[in-house]
Amino acid sequence: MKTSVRLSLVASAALALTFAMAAPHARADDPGITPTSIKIGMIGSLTGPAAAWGWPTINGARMVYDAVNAQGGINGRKIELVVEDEQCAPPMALAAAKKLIHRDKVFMLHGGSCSGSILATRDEVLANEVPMMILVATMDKIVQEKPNDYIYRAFLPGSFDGKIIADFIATMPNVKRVVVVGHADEHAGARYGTLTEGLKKHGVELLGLETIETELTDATAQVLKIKDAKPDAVVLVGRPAASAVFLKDAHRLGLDVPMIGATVVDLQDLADRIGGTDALKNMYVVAVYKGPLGSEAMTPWQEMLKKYYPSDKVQASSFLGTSGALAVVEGLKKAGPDLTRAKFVEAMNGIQNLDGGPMACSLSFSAADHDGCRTGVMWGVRDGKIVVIGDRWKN
Amino acid sequence: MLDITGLRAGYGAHEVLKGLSMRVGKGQVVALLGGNGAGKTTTLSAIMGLIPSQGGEIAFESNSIQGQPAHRVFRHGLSLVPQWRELFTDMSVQEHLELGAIACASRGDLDARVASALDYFPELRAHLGRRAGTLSGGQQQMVAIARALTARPKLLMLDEPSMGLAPLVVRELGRTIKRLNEAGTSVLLVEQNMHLALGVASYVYVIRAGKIITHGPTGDFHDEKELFHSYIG
Amino acid sequence: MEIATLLSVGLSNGCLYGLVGLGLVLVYSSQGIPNFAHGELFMAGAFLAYTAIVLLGLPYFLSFLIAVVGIGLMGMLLEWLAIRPISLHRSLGRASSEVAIVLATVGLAIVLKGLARIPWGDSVRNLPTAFTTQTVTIGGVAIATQRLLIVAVTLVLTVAISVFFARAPLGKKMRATAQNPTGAKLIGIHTSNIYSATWALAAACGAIAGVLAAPLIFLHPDMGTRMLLKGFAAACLGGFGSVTGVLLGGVLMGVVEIFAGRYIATSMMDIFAPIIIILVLLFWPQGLFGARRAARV
Amino acid sequence: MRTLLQNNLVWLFFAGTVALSFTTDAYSQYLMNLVLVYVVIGQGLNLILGFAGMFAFAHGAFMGIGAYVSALLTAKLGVSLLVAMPAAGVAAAIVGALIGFPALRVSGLYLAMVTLGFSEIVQWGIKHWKSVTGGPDGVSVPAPVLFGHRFYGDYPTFYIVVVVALAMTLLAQAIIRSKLGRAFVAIRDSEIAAQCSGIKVARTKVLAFAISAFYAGIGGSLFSLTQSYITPENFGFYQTTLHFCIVIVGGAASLAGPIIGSIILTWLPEVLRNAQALQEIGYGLMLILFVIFAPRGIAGFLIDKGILPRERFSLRRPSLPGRSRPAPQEG
Repeated sequence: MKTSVRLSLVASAALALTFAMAAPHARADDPGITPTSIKIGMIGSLTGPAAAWGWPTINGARMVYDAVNAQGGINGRKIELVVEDEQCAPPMALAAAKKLIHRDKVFMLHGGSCSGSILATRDEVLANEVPMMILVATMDKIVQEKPNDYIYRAFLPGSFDGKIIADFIATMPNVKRVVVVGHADEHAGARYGTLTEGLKKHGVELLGLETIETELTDATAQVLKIKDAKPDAVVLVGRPAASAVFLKDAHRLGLDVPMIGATVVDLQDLADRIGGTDALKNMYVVAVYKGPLGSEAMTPWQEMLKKYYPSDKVQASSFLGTSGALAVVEGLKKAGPDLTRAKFVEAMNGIQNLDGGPMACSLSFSAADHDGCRTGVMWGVRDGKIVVIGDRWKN
Repeated sequence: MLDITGLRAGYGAHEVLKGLSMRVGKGQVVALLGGNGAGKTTTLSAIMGLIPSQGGEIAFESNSIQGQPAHRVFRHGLSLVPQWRELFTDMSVQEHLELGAIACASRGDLDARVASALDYFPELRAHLGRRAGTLSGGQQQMVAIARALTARPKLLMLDEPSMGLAPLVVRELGRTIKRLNEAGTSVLLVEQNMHLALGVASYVYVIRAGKIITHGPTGDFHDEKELFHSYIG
Repeated sequence: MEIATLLSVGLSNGCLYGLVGLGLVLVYSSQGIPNFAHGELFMAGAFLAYTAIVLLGLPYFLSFLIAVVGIGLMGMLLEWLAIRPISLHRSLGRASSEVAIVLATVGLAIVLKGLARIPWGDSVRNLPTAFTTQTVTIGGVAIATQRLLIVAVTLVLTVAISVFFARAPLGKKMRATAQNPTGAKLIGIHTSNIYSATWALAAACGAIAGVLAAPLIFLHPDMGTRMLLKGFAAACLGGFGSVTGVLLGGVLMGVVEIFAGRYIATSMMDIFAPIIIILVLLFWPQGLFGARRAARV
Repeated sequence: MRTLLQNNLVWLFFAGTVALSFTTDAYSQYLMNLVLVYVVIGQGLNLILGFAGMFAFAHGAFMGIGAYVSALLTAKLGVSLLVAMPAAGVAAAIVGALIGFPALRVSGLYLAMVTLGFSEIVQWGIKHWKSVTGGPDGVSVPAPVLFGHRFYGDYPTFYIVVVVALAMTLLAQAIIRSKLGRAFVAIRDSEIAAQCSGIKVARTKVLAFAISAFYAGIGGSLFSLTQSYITPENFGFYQTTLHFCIVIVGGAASLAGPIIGSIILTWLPEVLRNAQALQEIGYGLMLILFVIFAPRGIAGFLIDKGILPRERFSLRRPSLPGRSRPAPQEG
């Protein structure tokens, strides 16, 4: 008898455990909306291998919502955020999205630092007709694959990056042969397609693709191999640390052709890592911001971050999510006081030439095109200083 | 000097010693005889602290050493030369001798300790540089005993030292044990080789199924055959 | 010229692999387990040095020392907290075996990585090099001073550790314990303390590699994962036995890797370590450098 | 009553999941699907680790092979899931058998490292064989169409997953109780003794690897259905660690162990969502605590307490695979 009591206890505990995962589901007409609040779910890599892109980018977006709330919110509604971790792992990201959509019943989502994991949530988001603003994931097909009526992006997607680089190279005198150096990950993969296409279109010969590890300790083999190929320029599609290692070794081994970096890296950050701009003399980088950190254009945003998140380090990745939040705020404002998801989507599709905040681009969305940011700026190093070279290579 | 009363020990749930009592007096050579599986090695392992004992009492020079780990038991002056010798195969004979005294407080007289150990086994002098793994069985046994001797134990416990050795070597071993004893070391000898045991021991215990079934001065055990049958059962 | 450049880099990378591998070999030969948390000790060493140099502003070599000693103590603590309880169970005949310890080291690796993310997960960090001069030119080959330091430290350390094992009482006790724990107990060696000391020494080796490598790469909680595989490969080549064997294994690994990357395909460099591990363990389980496997019964 | 319950716990578990599926929201249902996926993989790892006593550190890779074979067959060639899923299992099993051959040459921890190296190579292969696998971009998995019905969403997927998971669990039970299962245990306890009693050790070992990999392959195929999108990053060392946690925490060498482990390890990270730093550390800590304090896992504890039935195959002594030590010698 005693054991059977114990047994039923255990059985009910097991059931309760599983029930804890379950919850009664009731459908609200306007999920996530009350007269005084709008609930937005944020997903980011707060822990795990991409944690460096987690809190910095989230807080860069969050500060915009904080500022809006400080001014009384949008149409009387304050923005309420629920932040979930995805650990850069697709199953976790999918769980986070499902939790936010079905359990927390958010009005919309804003998130995604890892392309791979946010891609896993795509079907779920579209099937539930939840508007979503991408945080920093650059892979094209997250937004550009059809059908997509709900997912938006407000910063430069990877493919534009590749195209801008190709166009830039086409305008460089005497550059006919280039080598591409980069990782074998989805981050770099997003760029290779348009890059090779663009180079082909401009009649620039692509000599080869050299792989670097994300945890590169040394690039001697790659640099020597590239020197052997005698390219006129090198395209570098690497994460900051690996790029720094590559550039340092290229400098040491006398590979002094022009190098063009993707948006993944930031010149100031590279200079900090390498310790000086010597190795960057011939380096150009596609930049997304209006100016380098500390420049006049960036000051208000840096101030804003310091105000709301004083313990955050101001770094190149800090403001990547800011333009997305600005677009969301604009969409919510335009959607009017009787907010619904459909109205919000309609409002988003109507946004034209909205200032991208820290971003160099202005944001324009349409029903057919949800990638709102298409302009990148070329930065380079002149006399040890980072200067803006121009933006005429935009789309 | 060594007093064991009601010792119970074994491996996990399997109890091998079921209340074993025996003693070794100062300056004595005591033999513990018994068949396979009687609990001879278990007794030595329990004394030495290699396995935990589950009951009873082990005292050495009136101090309880029960429950102490091997390295603590060692410091009381007990050394065990195990059945499988447990040499360091890749280390030289010289290193073995030095290692024997490595845990002793006074290592200033290391050379003297090594030299006096070698006095018992002059044959080893020729092999000081050789790795223990390359020595013959008899030489390995010598290294094992010599290693124990450099610690200058008060009580030396030998677990079947004759195992696998040629008769001539066994006879030599018997003489060495006697010399050791004359130099003041007490010896607890565990053996299946009755001839050797009765030749050197002054007192004999017979163990069967984890208990002492009979004991007495060696003189009481004239008939080896009878003694043999007593523990084979 | 090009060959010389490749060699110089391959050699210094190999020294790092060798150092990491050495830590693995020390623990393996004493307890018969591969320490999956070793990469995280490498990482922790780099971060401790970072804390000392960048956050506390201490001089480089003092910070180096702090990192090595600190991580050594940490290795000891880990052994005491996570490994010893399992070995105690084992000696009681109660639990499992080495696999339990292996899984514990896997657990430790995850925990250490997770802990490192709390303060340092938000961005990548930089450790300054030991010398302000970045490169020197020797015979027309530009070599990073940090790489020279790596080779020098590794050589000194290898000699020091070899001497330590041959001469020092603690080194002899460690060897004795590794070869025969029962025999060691019988001559009064407190084997548990020896395991702690072994972990401390192994962790210190990992920390040294971490501090040396950090200026060349970057500081990140995941930085140890790749290094662990390369250290394993070095240890396999060296036969999991001798100090010089693992160093030679590391150097071979570093040199072959860089030449393969240069002359075959750079994408190969990522996969070299696991291939070496598989080939060596399957076909030359004694390793290439004839090191005797530490005898453990 | 008690024995009736006890003897049908497996059935009860699956019946319970079906009953609960009527009350869940999509989020809970997704987690429940994941639990069932990990039950399949856990049973497979348990067969080789808990029963056959071999240390295979490659189930993330086997799972990846299964997921990719199934996803590519359905997405690119339009093959029915009814064919693609067994194909995924078989593909993983073939590779598993190939990895099993080294197991005849090296054992214990060397085997762990060989299998670990192998799983690195598989991940690298998936990443770099772009023309087939899509490289780091991954593959999106179409919703399967079975018997004219499109199984899209968490609830329809659940019906596929629960049926397969139940079938695989029953198969595991059958294997464990068969001659083969006894051969596994015999090899684990003593290879020499097993050989003496006429067991073909080499063949049994390779078979153990193949069967275990088959489970992981099927699990991978199911996993791809729950995710609808897969990338190489899914199937790395971290994944393998998760499988080990499932078996160790749940309890090795017991049929109930992987089920308990899967529930806990899917549920716990979700509970810890708000304690972000703990999420990652949680796995590691749990692994350490269990191997130290409860090496037989939760199932072992429940069996000792008489709550779970002591199965014919369950162990008297706690045991994990490893180097067998010679029994202490008696004098």
